[in-house]
Amino acid sequence: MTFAPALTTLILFLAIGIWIAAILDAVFYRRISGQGGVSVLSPFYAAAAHLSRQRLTTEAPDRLNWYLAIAGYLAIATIGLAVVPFGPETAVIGIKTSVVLWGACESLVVVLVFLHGWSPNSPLALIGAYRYVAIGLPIMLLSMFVLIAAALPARSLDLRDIVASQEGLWNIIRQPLGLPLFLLLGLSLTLRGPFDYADSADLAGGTSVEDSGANRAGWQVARLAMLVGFSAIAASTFLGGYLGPILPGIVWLAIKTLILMAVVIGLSHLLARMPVARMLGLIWKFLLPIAFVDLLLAGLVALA
Amino acid sequence: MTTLITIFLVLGLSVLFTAGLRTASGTDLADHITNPQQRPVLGGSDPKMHAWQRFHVRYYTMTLVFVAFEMEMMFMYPWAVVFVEEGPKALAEMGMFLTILSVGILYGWREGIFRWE
Amino acid sequence: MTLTAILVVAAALFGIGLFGALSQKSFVMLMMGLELMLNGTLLAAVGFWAFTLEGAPKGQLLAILVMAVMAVELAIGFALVVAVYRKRQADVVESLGTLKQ
Amino acid sequence: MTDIAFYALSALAIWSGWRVFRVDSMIRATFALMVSFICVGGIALLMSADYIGIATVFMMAVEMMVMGLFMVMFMMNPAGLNPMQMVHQHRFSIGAGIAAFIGLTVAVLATNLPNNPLPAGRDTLHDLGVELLGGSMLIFETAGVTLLATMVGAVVLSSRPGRFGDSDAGAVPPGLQPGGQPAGRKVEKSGGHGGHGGDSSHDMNMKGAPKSDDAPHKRHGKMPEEES
Amino acid sequence: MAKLASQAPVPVFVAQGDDAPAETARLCLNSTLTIVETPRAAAILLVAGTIPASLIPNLHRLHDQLPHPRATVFWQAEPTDLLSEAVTVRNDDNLVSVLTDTRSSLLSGSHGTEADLLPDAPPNEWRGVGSHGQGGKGMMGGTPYGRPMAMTAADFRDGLELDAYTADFGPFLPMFPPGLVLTLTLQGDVIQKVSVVHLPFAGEGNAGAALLRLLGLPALAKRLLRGPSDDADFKRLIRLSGVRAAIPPGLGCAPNGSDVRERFERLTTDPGNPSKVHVDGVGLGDLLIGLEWHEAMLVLNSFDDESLRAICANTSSPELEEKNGDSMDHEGHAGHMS
Repeated sequence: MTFAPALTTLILFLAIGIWIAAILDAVFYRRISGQGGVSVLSPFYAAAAHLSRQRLTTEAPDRLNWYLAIAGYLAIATIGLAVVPFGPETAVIGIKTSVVLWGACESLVVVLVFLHGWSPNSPLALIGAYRYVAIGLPIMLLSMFVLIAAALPARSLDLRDIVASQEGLWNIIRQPLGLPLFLLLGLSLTLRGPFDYADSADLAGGTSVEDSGANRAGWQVARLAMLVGFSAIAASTFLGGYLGPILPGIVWLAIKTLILMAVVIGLSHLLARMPVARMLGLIWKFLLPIAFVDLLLAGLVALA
Repeated sequence: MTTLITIFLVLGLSVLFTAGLRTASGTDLADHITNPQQRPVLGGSDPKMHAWQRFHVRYYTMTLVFVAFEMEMMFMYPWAVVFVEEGPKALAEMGMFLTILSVGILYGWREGIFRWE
Repeated sequence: MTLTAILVVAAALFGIGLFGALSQKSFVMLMMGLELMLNGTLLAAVGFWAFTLEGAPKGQLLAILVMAVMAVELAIGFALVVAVYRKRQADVVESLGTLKQ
Repeated sequence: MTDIAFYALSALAIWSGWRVFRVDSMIRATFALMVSFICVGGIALLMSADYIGIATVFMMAVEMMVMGLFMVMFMMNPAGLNPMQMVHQHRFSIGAGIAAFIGLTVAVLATNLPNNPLPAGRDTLHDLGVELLGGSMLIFETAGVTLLATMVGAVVLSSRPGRFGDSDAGAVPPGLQPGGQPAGRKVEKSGGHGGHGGDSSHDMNMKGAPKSDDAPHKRHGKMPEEES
Repeated sequence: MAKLASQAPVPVFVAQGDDAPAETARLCLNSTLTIVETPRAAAILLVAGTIPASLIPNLHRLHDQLPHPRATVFWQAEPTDLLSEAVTVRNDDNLVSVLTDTRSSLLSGSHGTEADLLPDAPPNEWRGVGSHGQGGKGMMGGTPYGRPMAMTAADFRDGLELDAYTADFGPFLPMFPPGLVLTLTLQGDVIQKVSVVHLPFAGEGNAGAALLRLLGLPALAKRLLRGPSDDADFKRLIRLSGVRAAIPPGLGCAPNGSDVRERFERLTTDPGNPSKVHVDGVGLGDLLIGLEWHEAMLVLNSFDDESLRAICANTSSPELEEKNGDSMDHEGHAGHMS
């Protein structure tokens, strides 16, 4: 695949992914709360409704950072998706260190969510921003350990090699603790459910409490884009990405991405959120040792 | 090089998309935001002061430990690439490295840095 | 892109960092200056590694160590700031000088 | 193409580095520094130093986030709502900065530097891994010990509950002027450059001092040095 | 665009007044509406029940925070003087259709958007003052952009004197019991001082659903509001969600030993019949001070209305606080030094 078609595929994948993610989210929400069905066009209706309203700002906000936080979050999600191989040897960003690039994306997400909460100069948004940093930083450690454990058998930090190394056996079997830990990171990156410390209900919407109109639409789109990007990365790392019989690789990737998206959304509606101090302790005292064990086991398996 | 071009392209497209959203949302009063509209949300109350402040972060010691601990990633990435060919030696060396760093975390735990100070 | 150009850019970053480190009153801003100086150093290290060492791994290791120095500087620096602020409620450079009393 | 990218990234790196000391908002300053780091990472990417370049972005984004937290915590007026320069020895610093730049540049230009760029696509990461586990094993483990020392040091210095009681026991906030009110309490006194910090000389003697509210008035320390 | 937008659920922000219709809490079950968390996301401000005179300025401030185009609907309430043009609904049955119609006519432009109720003036005059015309003086002084900056205060937790943010919160915050207005002093996200400005309204409580929403389980909250919770499926979902692990043990402990966790169990298993918590002599200060924001919200929403009113009544009122304010400051300072 040459560059231009690859980029087009990427954008199409992302756009359709965002649309499906929005519908999935509504479906899960309604199923659990016991309400009726969802129209497949509902994401467009919601977007139009947002865009029909005025975009407000606050007193003396940091306008530039407000704008850059929303645009940047979307960009980071897209860059994350760009390192995912759509087929053998075809990733839009094909470099030897794509796992590190994804790590950089994760850390930039923390920065951008913080900026989004900082820029409106509003108390509730500010609390949300600071709280997110407390969880967003340490949760990255888990994902790094898990990704490194996935890189061991591939002998490479290239996501293309990691997918190729799963030809015989998917990483989810080689490294059973990996995917659950990685999904927690996904919840945190997409500001969802138990890890939604930025935009949560106890802050009336947290960092997005002041977002109206186009800003709100942009932020929601970016969150869903991040969900797509994350799910595609997770599908490539643990579920063999594009590998699969008969169907073309990209279809397999799409199916696996969809499954993981559904899992993340389901978890986000079904798991309770704990106060942030408790979560901080949980990550360092309980989840981090589990990540150590995961790495050790993966190392032993790779050597065996 | 392609990496950089792609990243720049994606950045540019995202900025354009966000700008597009802003232009697409046009109401008659879009550009005029009045003072009462700008008041930060406090459920109907009037804030007395700016929210921007010397914000009392409650987990600052954790972030310092985190920055030091995270440096280990820089060593772990190259280690992961050669792990299989170096074999048990690699496992032992990284095990030692991580054990050393874990002592720091255990010390921090003992001092209570993972609480809300 | 030549090594000379890279080193000139590194020198510029170093110069700005030095200006910041010397001129800023606040300790945290001083640390920004130091970080910027290390940024220049990092660029120079990578430049030398790429253009003269033919990719010898030692050069990369040097760059990693520069980053480790930044992390250590940041952690210890801010821990000091917290300790000083707790005692003095101030964060300016001069208040550090009186710590030894 | 590579040249254009290099010059663009260099210009952005230097400009954002300069902005760090020119913007009023601490958050903007911190993230301007982050942009500078990201640009250096991009330049490293151009030199085929893939790992170092991207890892720079990765590490620096995190470090600048932490730095931002502390900047906001400890700077007065963190958002720059009242624009204010907090500088001293300004001329000297500019001179020193320019002198350093010119000196280094002349040195660079005077030296006959080799110019054999690294071929793209070389697996430098693998070499680094072998080096880490082989020749430079000691450096690697020493780094571990250094980081441990850093972690312990940071915890000891910054966390409050220590083994010997709270670390701030016996401290009082300093006055704005010798014998003045504690800093940061009164609006009308906190203006101006030297409007913060100040008298801070005899704090360590305070453990035995009378525990009364007007303790700051009794102290006659040295004049604050930074009344510029 | 307007056509597409009118297909979406109507975004409504609910401002609950005294004796609001019992149906208010269950409005979110209607799929043609979305009950939003912030006025910034709403097109319609729904005022349910009577707003007491003392809170009418708050209602007006809230009204002005909605983005254009916006409209107000009064439900079983008299419109305030400034909002006399607004739509009023007395009959329960047609509320939803009125809301939908109002939104459609807002989008089509046949119902003009409501103008601001408050004068378009900054909270403090600032333009032209200060070296950059930003309204400030020196480092921290003045009122840059119309408001003063936060000033430092002692902190009882870790001894760092950083800025304390004081503001009134409520009465129309979705995570506060309706009607409650608190003056909170925060350092970071930890509550340092609390006083009650306005008591919460008496009424049928929905604390169980509120707690579920705060715990990040809005779908289950809806399910609880929907009706009989002896449904085994619901119980299983609650158990699986790990709520018990999520609420810290001993949080918000009342004198009779009931904590949030225990009250949550009762509220979700038997929402119709909350047994009273023994709250003699307990004020909000005892419960909230020192808690992080999320924990504080959990505690606040874990009481039935009657107990919460009793607790708020036990809390010192702002006038009292003002009198004691100075001496308390002294004490705090001396304590910090010793």
